[in-house]
Amino acid sequence: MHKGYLTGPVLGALWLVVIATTAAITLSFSTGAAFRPQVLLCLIWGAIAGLVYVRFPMRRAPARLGISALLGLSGLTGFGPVLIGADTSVQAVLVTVVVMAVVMHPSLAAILKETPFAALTRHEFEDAVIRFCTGFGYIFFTAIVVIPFYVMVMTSLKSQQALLQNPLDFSVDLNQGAALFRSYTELFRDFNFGTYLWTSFFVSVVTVAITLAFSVPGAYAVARFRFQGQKAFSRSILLIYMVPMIVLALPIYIAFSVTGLRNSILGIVMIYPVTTIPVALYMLQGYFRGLPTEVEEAGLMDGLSRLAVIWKITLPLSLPALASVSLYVFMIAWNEFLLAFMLLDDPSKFTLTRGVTMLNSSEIPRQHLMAGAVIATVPIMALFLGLERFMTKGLTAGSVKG
Amino acid sequence: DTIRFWTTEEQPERLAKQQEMADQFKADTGTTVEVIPVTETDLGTRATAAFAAGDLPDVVYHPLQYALPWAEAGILDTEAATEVIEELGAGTFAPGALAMAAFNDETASVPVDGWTQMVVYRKDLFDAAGLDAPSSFANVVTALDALHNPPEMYGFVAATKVDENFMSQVLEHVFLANGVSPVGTDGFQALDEAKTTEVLHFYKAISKASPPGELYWKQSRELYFDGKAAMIIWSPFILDELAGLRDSAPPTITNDPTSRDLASKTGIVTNFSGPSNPDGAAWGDVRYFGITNDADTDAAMEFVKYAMDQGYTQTLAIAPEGKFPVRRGTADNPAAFSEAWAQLPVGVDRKAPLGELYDQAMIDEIVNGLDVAQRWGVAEGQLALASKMINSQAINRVVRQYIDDEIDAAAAVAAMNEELAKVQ
Amino acid sequence: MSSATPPTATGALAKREARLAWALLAPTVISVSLVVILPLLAIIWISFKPFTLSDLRPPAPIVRESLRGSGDDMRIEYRLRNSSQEIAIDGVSFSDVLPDGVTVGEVTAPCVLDGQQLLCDFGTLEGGQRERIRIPITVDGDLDAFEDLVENSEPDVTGSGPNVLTNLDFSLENFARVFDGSEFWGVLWVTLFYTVFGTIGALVMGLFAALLLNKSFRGQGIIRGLYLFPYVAPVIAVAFTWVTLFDPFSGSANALLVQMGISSEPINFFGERPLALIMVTVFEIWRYFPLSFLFILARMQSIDSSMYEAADMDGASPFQKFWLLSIPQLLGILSVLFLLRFIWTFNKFDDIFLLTGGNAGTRTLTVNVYEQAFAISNIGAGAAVAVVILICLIAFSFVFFRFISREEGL
Amino acid sequence: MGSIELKAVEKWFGSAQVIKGIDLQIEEGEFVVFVGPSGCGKSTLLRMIGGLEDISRGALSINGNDVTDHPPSKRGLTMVFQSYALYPHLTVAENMGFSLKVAGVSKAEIAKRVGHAAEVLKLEPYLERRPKDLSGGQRQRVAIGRSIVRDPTAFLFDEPLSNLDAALRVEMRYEIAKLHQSLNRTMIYVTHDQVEAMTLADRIVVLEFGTIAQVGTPRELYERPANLFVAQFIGSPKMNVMPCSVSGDRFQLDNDGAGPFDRTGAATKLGIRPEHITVVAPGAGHSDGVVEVVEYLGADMFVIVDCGTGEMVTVRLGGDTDLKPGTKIGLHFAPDKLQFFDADGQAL
Amino acid sequence: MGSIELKAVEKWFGSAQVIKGIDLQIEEGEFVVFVGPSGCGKSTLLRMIGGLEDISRGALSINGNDVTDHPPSKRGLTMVFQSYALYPHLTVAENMGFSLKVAGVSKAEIAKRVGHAAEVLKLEPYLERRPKDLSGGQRQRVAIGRSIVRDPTAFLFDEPLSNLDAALRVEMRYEIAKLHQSLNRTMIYVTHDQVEAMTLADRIVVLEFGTIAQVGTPRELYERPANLFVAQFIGSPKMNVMPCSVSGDRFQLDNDGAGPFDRTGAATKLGIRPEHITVVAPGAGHSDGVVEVVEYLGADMFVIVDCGTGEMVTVRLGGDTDLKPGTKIGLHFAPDKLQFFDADGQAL
Ligand SMILES: Nc1ncnc2c1ncn2[C@@H]1O[C@H](COP(=O)(O)OP(=O)(O)OP(=O)(O)O)[C@@H](O)[C@H]1O
Ligand SMILES: Nc1ncnc2c1ncn2[C@@H]1O[C@H](COP(=O)(O)OP(=O)(O)OP(=O)(O)O)[C@@H](O)[C@H]1O
Ligand SMILES: [Mg+2]
Ligand SMILES: [Mg+2]
Repeated sequence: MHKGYLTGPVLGALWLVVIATTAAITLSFSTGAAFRPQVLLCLIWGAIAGLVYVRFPMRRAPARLGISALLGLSGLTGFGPVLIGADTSVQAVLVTVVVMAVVMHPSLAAILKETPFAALTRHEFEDAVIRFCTGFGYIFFTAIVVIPFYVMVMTSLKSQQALLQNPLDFSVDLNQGAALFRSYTELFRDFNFGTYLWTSFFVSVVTVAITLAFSVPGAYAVARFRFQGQKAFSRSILLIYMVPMIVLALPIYIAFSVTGLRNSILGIVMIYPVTTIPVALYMLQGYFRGLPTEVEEAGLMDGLSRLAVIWKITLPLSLPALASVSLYVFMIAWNEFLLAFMLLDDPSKFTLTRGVTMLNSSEIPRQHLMAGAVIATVPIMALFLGLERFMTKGLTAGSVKG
Repeated sequence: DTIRFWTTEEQPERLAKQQEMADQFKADTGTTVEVIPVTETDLGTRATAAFAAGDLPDVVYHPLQYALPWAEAGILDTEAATEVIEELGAGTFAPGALAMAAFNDETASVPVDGWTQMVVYRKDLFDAAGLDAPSSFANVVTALDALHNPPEMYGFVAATKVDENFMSQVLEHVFLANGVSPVGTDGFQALDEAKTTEVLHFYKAISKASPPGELYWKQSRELYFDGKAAMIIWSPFILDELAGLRDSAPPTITNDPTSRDLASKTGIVTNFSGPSNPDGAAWGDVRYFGITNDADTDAAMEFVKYAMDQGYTQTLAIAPEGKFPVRRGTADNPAAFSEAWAQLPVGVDRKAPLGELYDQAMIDEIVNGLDVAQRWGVAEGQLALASKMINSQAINRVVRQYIDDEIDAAAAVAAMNEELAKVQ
Repeated sequence: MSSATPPTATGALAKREARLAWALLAPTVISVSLVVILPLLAIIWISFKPFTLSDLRPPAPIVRESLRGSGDDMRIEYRLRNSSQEIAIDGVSFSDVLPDGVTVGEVTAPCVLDGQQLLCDFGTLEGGQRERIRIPITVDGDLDAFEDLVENSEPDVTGSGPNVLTNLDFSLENFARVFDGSEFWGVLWVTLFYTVFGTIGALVMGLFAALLLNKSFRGQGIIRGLYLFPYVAPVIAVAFTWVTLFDPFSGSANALLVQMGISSEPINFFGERPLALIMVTVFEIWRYFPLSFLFILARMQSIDSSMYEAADMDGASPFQKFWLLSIPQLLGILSVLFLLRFIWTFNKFDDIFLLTGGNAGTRTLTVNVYEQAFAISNIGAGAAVAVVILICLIAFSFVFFRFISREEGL
Repeated sequence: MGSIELKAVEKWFGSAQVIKGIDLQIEEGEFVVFVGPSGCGKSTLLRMIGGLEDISRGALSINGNDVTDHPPSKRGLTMVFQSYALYPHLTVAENMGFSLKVAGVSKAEIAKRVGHAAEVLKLEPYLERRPKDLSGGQRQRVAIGRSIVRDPTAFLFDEPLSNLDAALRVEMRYEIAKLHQSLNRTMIYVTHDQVEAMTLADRIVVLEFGTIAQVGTPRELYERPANLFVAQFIGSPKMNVMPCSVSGDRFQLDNDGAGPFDRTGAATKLGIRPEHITVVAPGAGHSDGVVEVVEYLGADMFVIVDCGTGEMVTVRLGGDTDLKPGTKIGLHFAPDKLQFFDADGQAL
Repeated sequence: MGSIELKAVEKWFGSAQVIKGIDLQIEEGEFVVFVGPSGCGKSTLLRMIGGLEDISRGALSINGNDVTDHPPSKRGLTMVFQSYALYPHLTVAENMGFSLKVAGVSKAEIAKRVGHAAEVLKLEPYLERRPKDLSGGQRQRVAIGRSIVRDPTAFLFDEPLSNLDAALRVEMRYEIAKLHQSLNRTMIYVTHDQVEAMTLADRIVVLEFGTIAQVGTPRELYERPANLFVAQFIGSPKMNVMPCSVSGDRFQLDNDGAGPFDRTGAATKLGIRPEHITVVAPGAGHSDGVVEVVEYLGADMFVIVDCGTGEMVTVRLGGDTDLKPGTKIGLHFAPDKLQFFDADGQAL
């Protein structure tokens, strides 16, 4: 295996399969037309290309460019790496040809750079394999992450009927203007999504506020004070964190039913913080432990009481952590589904997630369901992208919570 | 005053119509009606939970299967319902519908509307292949052999999703067609092994001619609309979308979602027979207004009376294709509502009267189904027990095991008998 | 000089700190124990009781009062009913004050009239028993106003039935039911499959993704953000998207598979055994790989880079560096993650519930809690399953804490 | 104003005793330095004085008042931390004025006192900056400024200079010395750097595992260490110590070297500082040895000699020499600089 | 075996030039030390030699072969890092044998060579321990052992001792010196510690912002610094530098001090080391000044004198003195030790 003339073709062949599959899927999803990677031909073409790329190093570019171009053009014949369906538009065919050629050249050149034709050292061989895996990894992960979200958004913009006809065709007709967002207007008009959005927002914000009010003092005490039971306490935080929600939901359901708190926003607002307080406590105490004690001790020496130290020194210093925790808690509350599902019956009180469940349960067209999913996702995504730094920190600090 | 009204008709268009009626009711009486949609699959749980919390609505629009169990559980105020019926005139109601909800000399809930399940099939293909209409097990099996050609065309789309009511309905339909019932006059009655085996064979045959996986009404309709199924079992609610009148469930067999093409190629069968029951049977469902025990009884009764009288046409207009009147008229005009109903346009995004879409013969077939409609336990006076048996989904599970080839027919019958015997 | 034993008294500072600590912790302790500890105890309690959803409302007598008849035949009617069809209620009676301006006719047993005060005593009311009390009256004055008066005054009712929730009858019936037959072991097997493969899969994928991103390049932040999407998005949105995507009849995934010639007919991903179980596991992996990825990446970036430089000088190849250096270094975080994720996946409910509802061989223990308690309305059985989960959990936590105290941190 | 007294002070962390009964009287205006090896309890002792750690046993009084149970804020002391411990969210001026603001002093007064301190420490140009925009030396100056502003009974310093680089450390050392001269307040200073201790202290307290090994002026410690620990701890390169025995008025080294002995007691160790040894011809001094390494350091030359007594002997020679490794030489010890220690390590 | 040559080597990080064209020839077996202020490029240069950083321009040859483009593993060099860079999950023996293992050497051979290195470094008792169970000095020894095992062409050290405490540093310094004597391999050693540089080096390379300020033996650098930078960088306390002017054969200080001048060129700065100044009566020396601070350090005494030339002048006095701050004194400069620098800082 450690020979350039073997490594090159093998990697080339596999790589072409990857590219061809990616291209076929991408084009299928964007045009709805039929594209199909031809694995066997891919292997052959790729092997040839790989051989050319190791045989003719950097300085002999024409041979490399030639094979890549040929490879692209072969798409027109039916013997190319991607088989293009008969009724595909000319543009799509051209795009395929160009993309195959243009993507193939630099990527294969990158993978097989510094890979000599003859014997390879262990390093050269492994480097080539790693570059191949890296390329594959990026494509793979991006695909699995992007495709569902792409499908979600595009489905919400199409009509049920169009999708049933060709589930692959996600192209949308931009000329229809506002009609494109028909599902969304219907959700807001007929399905009360405006209210749900507001309820979710309200519930999440209140949850964040209550959570912080409880967990900041608690976390500080656990992190800073030496007192009996402190260790047991830190542990039980983690332990509580591990109790499955469904187990708690059952007695809570009963208790709320009996006390009449079920089916009320008040009940939700009471119960959400309790699920988030352990998380927040855990995150914050980690952060507080990390804060230098000296600064607080300086405060003590400067004449402050402990509480004043917390208020005037620790809290201002913890703003970034508080932001992270708040965002994380907000996310948990916003995404919460189980309790909302079990406790809320009345559509006028639904949170967004509960509202989306409702869309699933009847003969409501699928684009509505997907539009609901988009409405639930977009705010949290926007928040996430805008405050990525805090959010990522929140995630890493907090939690392994599922 | 405000009363709360739970309805399983939760599609926005239908909700709107109910709200409209509620608004008129308010205009007439000053009582506000809050119309609350409840998903049908959740209805049982939600009602029990609400009962436990003392939080029941005033009126519930519910299917037959809940009438007697709820009356027994103390959820329904049967007296109030009976009183409403008496005030409206028991004679104006279809007697069958009242009988189905009879509970200790009273009626558990007020019957509203009904429909019968039917076999929907591709008449064009049947004609082309020279097949008889699928009105019996034998005809269906013959047609399967001729038409089953996956993946272009599936012979049938049988219900296989165990936890869907739809499967219970279809199964009961098939059992009834062969004259098999798990209840007798004295309660549980073991399923007849020979007849049940015929049913099981048949059901396995149609499920083998179905696509794999967990199927229920949704897949049946999608496949049929896509021209990929020769036969399905469905309720009459399909009739409007079949004619391209509803955009959220369009026929996709052609590129035109408004086409009535498929409607014209479709035939239906309501009375379905098995080898041991040549007379056949139709599976019917009736929906009721239940007045609950936590209700503001007077207002609730008032509302039900209104919806069954002045508002009755509107109630039916929610989806006329699946809501045949069980109250045929008033004391003065015994056919008032049947006649009004016949004029109601069906459809959502486009509207047309049924008569415009299908030939009269077919419409007659549909409507007359209600006369032969049956349910387990109705004749025997054991509807409550039968409902519980159905709600336990034991039959669904065992049948599924059988069609998945996990057990043989004899074992399946034994297993069903064992499970059903446990239901009290 | 100094004594050899530590002093027993706590210092002033320590005392002040401890006092403040408890004051700060009190609200959290109280609220968490109210909503976590108490319910857990409750669920253990319930698991030993034959308790169904409808038992939430103990049987009680219900009285309805109305004015009936007209003219001479006027009467006030009381209709009394046991809300339960089975359970008897003891000590049932009701009393009502009849409005002024009414002349009462004959009152029959079990009722007696004392002035305007009507008292009816029924003793025990059997399950399903109904009573109708008719009080003939004559009224002077406005009938409508009087009707309102009658029907708006509520009679006082006494009598109560046994409350299943609070009495001291216990039974093992729920557990017998839970462990009955092959179903439980099936559920346990599904749970373990889902948990083990979901956890391992997420770890492996996370490791791979972390390796990809463990270098700095432009756009690294964006890609990292992108890869976190599955975790950040609401479960409800992504679960429904998956269901849509893999729908056997109109899902794009199936269309793609058919078009590419991988499968000749659509596959019902979430509806067939054992594919459904595999799919929910894949979903779990997909949704939670970002988390392992984040943690592994953080750990990777904290590995001293000079160690790799030393390995470069020592002549180790890239794979050797990965196997001999990176993996051993990551073993700690991987095992902690494994344990935590294992517990969390074990606890997972939402995902499966939304994807398959626990059908097609995907019913895990948590889904079973819901099924038992709500679909079958047998809360007692649900609680019994929950107790089984809790026992597993205690076992896991035990392992976890033994491990984490060794592995310190995280 | 400014006297501090510790009486039999002990500190226990759980069952571990870290401070083992310390008595110490610090006079008003004195500059006292705590030195000792890492982990000997210097910081703990300082923090106990400051009130940041409980005093497990014993008593602490400031100006004659028992403050053992007082919280830090009531002791009137200030502390300068190794890590500066500035408030990162406040500007320099706010940092320095923080304690006054907390105490409710008027704004004008705060501004005046901060201005004064800034002047003393040459911090005026930086008053509006945040700590993160300052260099290490400037930060430490702000920390000192924060203390000055409060006009405390005494200043506590915990290794204030050890995060600075060498050049800055020298500079800040001069400044602290000058500050002590001008303010004339009691200062207690913890360091592990001998040079700081020697140059700054009025008195040095050498700690060894939670007990006081010796208290005295720098000169006392260098010239008359009370025990072997202090002898070896103070001075760099450290004192050469050789096992010896005594017979009458002569001492005898393990390697046949010998010399006169004028103390009383049973000396088992002889100590001599590197600068008190001169190189002579073999046999002409108190001991012979072989040159192992010659280290040229510009101004000085250190010759490491193997005398066969186990440890190497370091000799400091001013300026040039032409000794080569391997040469056999004699070593002459300045007789009046010899130190003798008994078996317990106590100086004779 | 072991000669290394750098030809016009440059390093650019983006558009920042960190190494500005360095030519250097290192002979076989030589011990070369790179010193310089922080950030001057010492580590970068070392890493370029080791192959951990690309060489932006210029060429590097080892034993006459151009290795500019070779990966680290092919250069036959080893490196000892400041942070030890041990593999934390491997035992000491595995750490030392790692390079052999990845090269596929047989187990027996690995054991033999590791055993040998462990013997040299006295690591035998620790072979089965993990790095975290070792002290800092032991860890550094393992790191060195890892290098020895490979029997490299040359050893590269990047501040190997700066994470150790003072006493240990001295000890490890001796060991490295002895190692060099016994192995006789080329060693390149980066440090910012003068003492290490002076005592270990055959030749010192002083770097200043990516260029070589001077290369030479320690004595050359101390006694004949090529420029002001080296003069002030080498020696502690650092050389006193005063502005001066020259008229004929006499130099003139800003404060009226003066003396004979025997070089050619326009000197603008006069340099004199603290140990080359003696205290005389006011007016009797080259310059007068007032004592600012007297620092007692045991063996030495540093007197900081304000001569009115801007910077303080440090005088080193051996042993005792009774000078008090504020005394006016005269300073006499040893005439043959005077250094003069021109306006560019070049020595005359
Ligand atoms: N909170 C604590 N709990 C238990 N032991 C402690 C605590 N703080 C300090 N110690 C122990 O007390 C001893 C003295 O610590 P201290 O910090 O006073 O030493 P130090 O002399 O300041 O050392 P260094 O020069 O390293 O700062 C050490 O052995 C330390 O491990
Ligand atoms: N990867 C890098 N990218 C950009 N600049 C760098 C990089 N590495 C080093 N530098 C810069 O190169 C210069 C020299 O760095 P180098 O680490 O070689 O200094 P040094 O002399 O070793 O300093 P020190 O004594 O602090 O270790 C510094 O200004 C540093 O900021
Ligand atoms: Mg300390
Ligand atoms: Mg460096």
